[in-house]
Amino acid sequence: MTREQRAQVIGQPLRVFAGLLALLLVTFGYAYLPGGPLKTEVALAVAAAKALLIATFFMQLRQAVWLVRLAALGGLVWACFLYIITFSDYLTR
Amino acid sequence: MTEVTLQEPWATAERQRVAVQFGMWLFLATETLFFGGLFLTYAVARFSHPAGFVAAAREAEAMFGTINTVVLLTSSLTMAIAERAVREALVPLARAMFAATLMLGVAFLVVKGFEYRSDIVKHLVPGPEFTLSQTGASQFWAFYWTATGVHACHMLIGLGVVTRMLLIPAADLPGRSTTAEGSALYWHLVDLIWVILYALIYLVGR
Amino acid sequence: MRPVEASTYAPRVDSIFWMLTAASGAVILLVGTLVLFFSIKYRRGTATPRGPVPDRLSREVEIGWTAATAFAFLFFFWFAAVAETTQFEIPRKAMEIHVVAKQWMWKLEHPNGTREINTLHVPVGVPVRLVMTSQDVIHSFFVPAFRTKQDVLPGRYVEAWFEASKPGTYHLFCTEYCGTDHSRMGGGIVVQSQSDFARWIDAQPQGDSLADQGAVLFRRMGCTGCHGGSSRIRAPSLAGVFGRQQPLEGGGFVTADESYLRDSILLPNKQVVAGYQPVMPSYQGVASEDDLIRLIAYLKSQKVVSPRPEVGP
Amino acid sequence: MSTLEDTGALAREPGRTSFLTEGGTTVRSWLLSTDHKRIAFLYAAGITFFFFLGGAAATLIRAELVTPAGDLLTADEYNRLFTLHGVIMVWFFLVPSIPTTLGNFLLPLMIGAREVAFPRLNLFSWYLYMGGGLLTLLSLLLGGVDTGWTFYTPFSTLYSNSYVLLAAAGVFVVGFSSIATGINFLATIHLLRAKGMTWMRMPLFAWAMYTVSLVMVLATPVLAISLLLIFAERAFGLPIFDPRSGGDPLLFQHLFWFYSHPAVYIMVLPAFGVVSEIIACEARRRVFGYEFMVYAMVAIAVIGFMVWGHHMFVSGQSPFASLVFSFLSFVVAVPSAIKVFNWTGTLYRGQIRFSAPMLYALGFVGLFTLGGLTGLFLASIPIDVQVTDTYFVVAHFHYIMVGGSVSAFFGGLHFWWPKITGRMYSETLAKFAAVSMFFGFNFTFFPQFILGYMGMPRRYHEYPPEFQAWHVMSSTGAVVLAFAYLWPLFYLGWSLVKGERADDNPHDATGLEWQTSSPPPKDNFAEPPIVTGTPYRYHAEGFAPHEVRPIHAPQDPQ
Repeated sequence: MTREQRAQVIGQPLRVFAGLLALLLVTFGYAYLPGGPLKTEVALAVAAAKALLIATFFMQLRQAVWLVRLAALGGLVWACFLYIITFSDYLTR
Repeated sequence: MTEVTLQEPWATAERQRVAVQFGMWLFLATETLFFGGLFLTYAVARFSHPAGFVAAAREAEAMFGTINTVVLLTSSLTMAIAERAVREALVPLARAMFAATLMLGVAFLVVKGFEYRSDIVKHLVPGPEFTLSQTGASQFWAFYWTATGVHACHMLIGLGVVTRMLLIPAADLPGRSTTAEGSALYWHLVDLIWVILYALIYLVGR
Repeated sequence: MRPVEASTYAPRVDSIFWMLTAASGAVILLVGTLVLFFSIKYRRGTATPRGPVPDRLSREVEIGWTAATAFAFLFFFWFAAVAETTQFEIPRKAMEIHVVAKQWMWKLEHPNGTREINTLHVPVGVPVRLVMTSQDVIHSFFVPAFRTKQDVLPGRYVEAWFEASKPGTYHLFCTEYCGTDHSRMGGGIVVQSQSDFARWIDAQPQGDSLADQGAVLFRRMGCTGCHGGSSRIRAPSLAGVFGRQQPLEGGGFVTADESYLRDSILLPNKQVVAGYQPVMPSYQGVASEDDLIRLIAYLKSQKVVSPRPEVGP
Repeated sequence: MSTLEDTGALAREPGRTSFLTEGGTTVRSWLLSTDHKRIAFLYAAGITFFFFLGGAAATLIRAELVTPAGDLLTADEYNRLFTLHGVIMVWFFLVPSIPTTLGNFLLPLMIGAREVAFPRLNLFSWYLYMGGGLLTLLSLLLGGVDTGWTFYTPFSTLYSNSYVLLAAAGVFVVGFSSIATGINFLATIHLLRAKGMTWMRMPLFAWAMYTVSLVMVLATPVLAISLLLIFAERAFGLPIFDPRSGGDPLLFQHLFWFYSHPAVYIMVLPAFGVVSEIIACEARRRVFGYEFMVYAMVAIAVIGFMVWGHHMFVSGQSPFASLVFSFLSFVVAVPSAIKVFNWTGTLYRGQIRFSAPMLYALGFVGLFTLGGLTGLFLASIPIDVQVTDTYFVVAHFHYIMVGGSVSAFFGGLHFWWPKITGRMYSETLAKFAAVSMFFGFNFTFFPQFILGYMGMPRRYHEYPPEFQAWHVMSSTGAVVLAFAYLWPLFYLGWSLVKGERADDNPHDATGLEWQTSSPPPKDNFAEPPIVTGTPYRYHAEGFAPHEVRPIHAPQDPQ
């Protein structure tokens, strides 16, 4: 195993993993902070950040071709159609 | 770069890799919409009965949830290393990492089993002897059992996928890097879904 | 062939229907004659000259009919949907009929306590407000002659209204599939002149009104224990509560309409009034739909005795 | 720059072997073949079986409705019958019909590819289809399901005592077959197009397969989750939609219709592709406004996901949401209207030949226009309040699905029959079938528009006597329609055995699929074709296709 192989195969994933653990600590800590405002929004934001980290590095979207990124984005965009228009019913009932 | 075994219609390894990534990500888009529909029931139930919903969420055991999140994040690490090792033809490291991912997956299910047992003992299953009476409580726990149950099924499929990677003979492993990439994408999705579930179930109303 | 127009709303719906029919007929005629004309003129073997269609012409024609169609459909949307919202605006002073749908029959109750099964007697020219709920699955209250249809959902009040304009008996159908006898769950709406209706309603057995039956239930179910005059437990006063803006615990306001009163009885701690604890027990399974109608009728009547002003928290 | 004639010659091999013989002729070789052409045949067998099963249910329904009283069947039998008709026809015939048979067979040929992107996934999708079919058949044999194909809660979860879970499991499984086909086609079109075939040189049938795959992949998962939530509530008692514990039955309707409206575009988009190909070839004209046809299909696929609430105008949805859905439903009607005008425009200055496929295609244009326009009625809220859940809606969606998709499927089947089977069918018998289908269809379903506006509710086993006249007319029409569907079985079956050999390009069409032999060899093309221009190089002057002016040099794809 050469030096740059070690960096590429183990080094990079380890750095991402450290980032993920840090985010986990942040979100866990903030949830148990008594009286913190916007509890749910922060929890969701940090979860989205962790999801983004996993998707771009572990799932290699960073160096994927545009076609693959579009497929990844497609699911989210269509899910937004479902949420936004369904809540146009619930919010105005 | 070792010579990747080519499936039927593909002329070059590069095209095949893009095809497998594209096909896999389309499948992950369907999973996003699948769990998106499931989380819609969470959003609507929480919107309709905020007080009872959040109170019921406090009953969930955050310890089990956090342990499981750490377990799954580690399994994502080992899966990522395994997939990169296959592409670099480091077969012993790859197989060790696949085995580690398998162990972590089983560990996740074991921890989940303990959590389910304690939930059942505390009568948190919506039904005749459901303890919480606030409106929205049974909605939260209906979501809890459905979502974690469906996620556990996806975890079982993931264990099957990793076992399949382990069953490939060591000599052929370097040629199957696109299969390894597909399996890794699926595993990372299962972890990604859990990251969101963790925030929705365990961090609410603390 | 056309269904009879028996409500004030029916002619307006029919005018939109005939306008859309005319427009569709025109489009079908246009497409039909064009296809027929081209088929005859340009069928294989005829000598008519045929050059290539210049690109510039086809692009202008294309953009032309795209814009025309888009504009026409937007006009239809305005004319058919936006301009016609009377169905959603329920008149203030309307005769209130409580409808309870259950698997395979309709129970209809007049304010003065008269109960009817599968038929409803209404006077001509009086707007009628239907407050409907279901005891089991989703049904749908459909009177073709009035052009009104409204799904009836379990666990919630839905409202619809009509004003009959022609005496007669009209079909009532259930139009949301609800099981074995879905097609037998119909009935009739009997529209009478004002005098006939008055004579009919008086001839009905004189039970006491919904509000009076509600007062009896209010005591029997123990509501007076907290909401009554001599209660020590802190509970919001219910005198004249109907229609009032209630401040909610954790901010926000809600108008105390039938739906809020119903939710407060069945799911009490869903929207708790500001300054009070969620201690009220749920009456889910205790109060049936009929009881709820009577309790709410009682709360809406002005006969609720207000408790003496409470001592501080 | 090779003109069309050369590539045709290259593809034809001596000795006329084809995919029917090359991959082995044992049943095992067919059942385990990953050749997209053989999988198309396997699907065709499944599709035909389920079409006639659903059709039998339809004839029984029409027979029952001849008399106002429910005397042929009991109420329960009738309820299970119309549910069977709905579930089988929607998920086991209409959704898969064109994409899995004509699409599987022709898509690789049309874009010059040797095979679909994931051949094994293609075979696996057929087994998923048959597995789902068996589960649904099992639920039928054990006693049937009586919730309607819409599975509305709380009836399907709390009050129905029929085999809801088995039927839901069957549909859940067949949903994955639909997703697998969609993923396969998207990868094939993106990555396996021939040299020189840029996106704007793809035939419209290939564009139809692209847009239908987009909708299949992005809509079906939401159907899967709504069925799974029914499973969770009915089997495990988890009160997701149960109104007694604060759940909302409308939430199920939102999830169900988020799939089921795009599903009707899954059924009609392939028909657009087939009709564009037939009309262009039989009228010997380039398709009028090719780009607008492509943009229209993409617009339908995308906006189709935002209009589902027009199924819920009377369901208790908020008035504001009803207005939003009504507006979006009028917007999504515009691309369909554009397509109808473009088909009519393609006939202008053509050399129109009225072969059987052309009769089916022109029938489609007529019936789809009427179906689409009645869609406008249903998009406007006051009219929808009167006609939803009545026979007006039944007539509307049958005009588009049966009058539209099924006649386009038959048209495509006839148009590409020589290419698929290498045999010619009898043209006069086929024309007779097409004409009798058109009249039988109108005779069956037009009276239902009138019934609908008069207030005849759907799914009724008994009805007031004043509706009987129209029902009798509709039922007699159904007899003619049944005949028109059974008739092709005979002469197409006959052509398989006794039909004369078809040459490679009987219609003188210009698609890539016509440049290889019929039936095509196992690897489609002896040597991958190079595309040099737009797919529709027809011109009215002569019969044979020839270039009007030199097309620019071939570029590298993408």
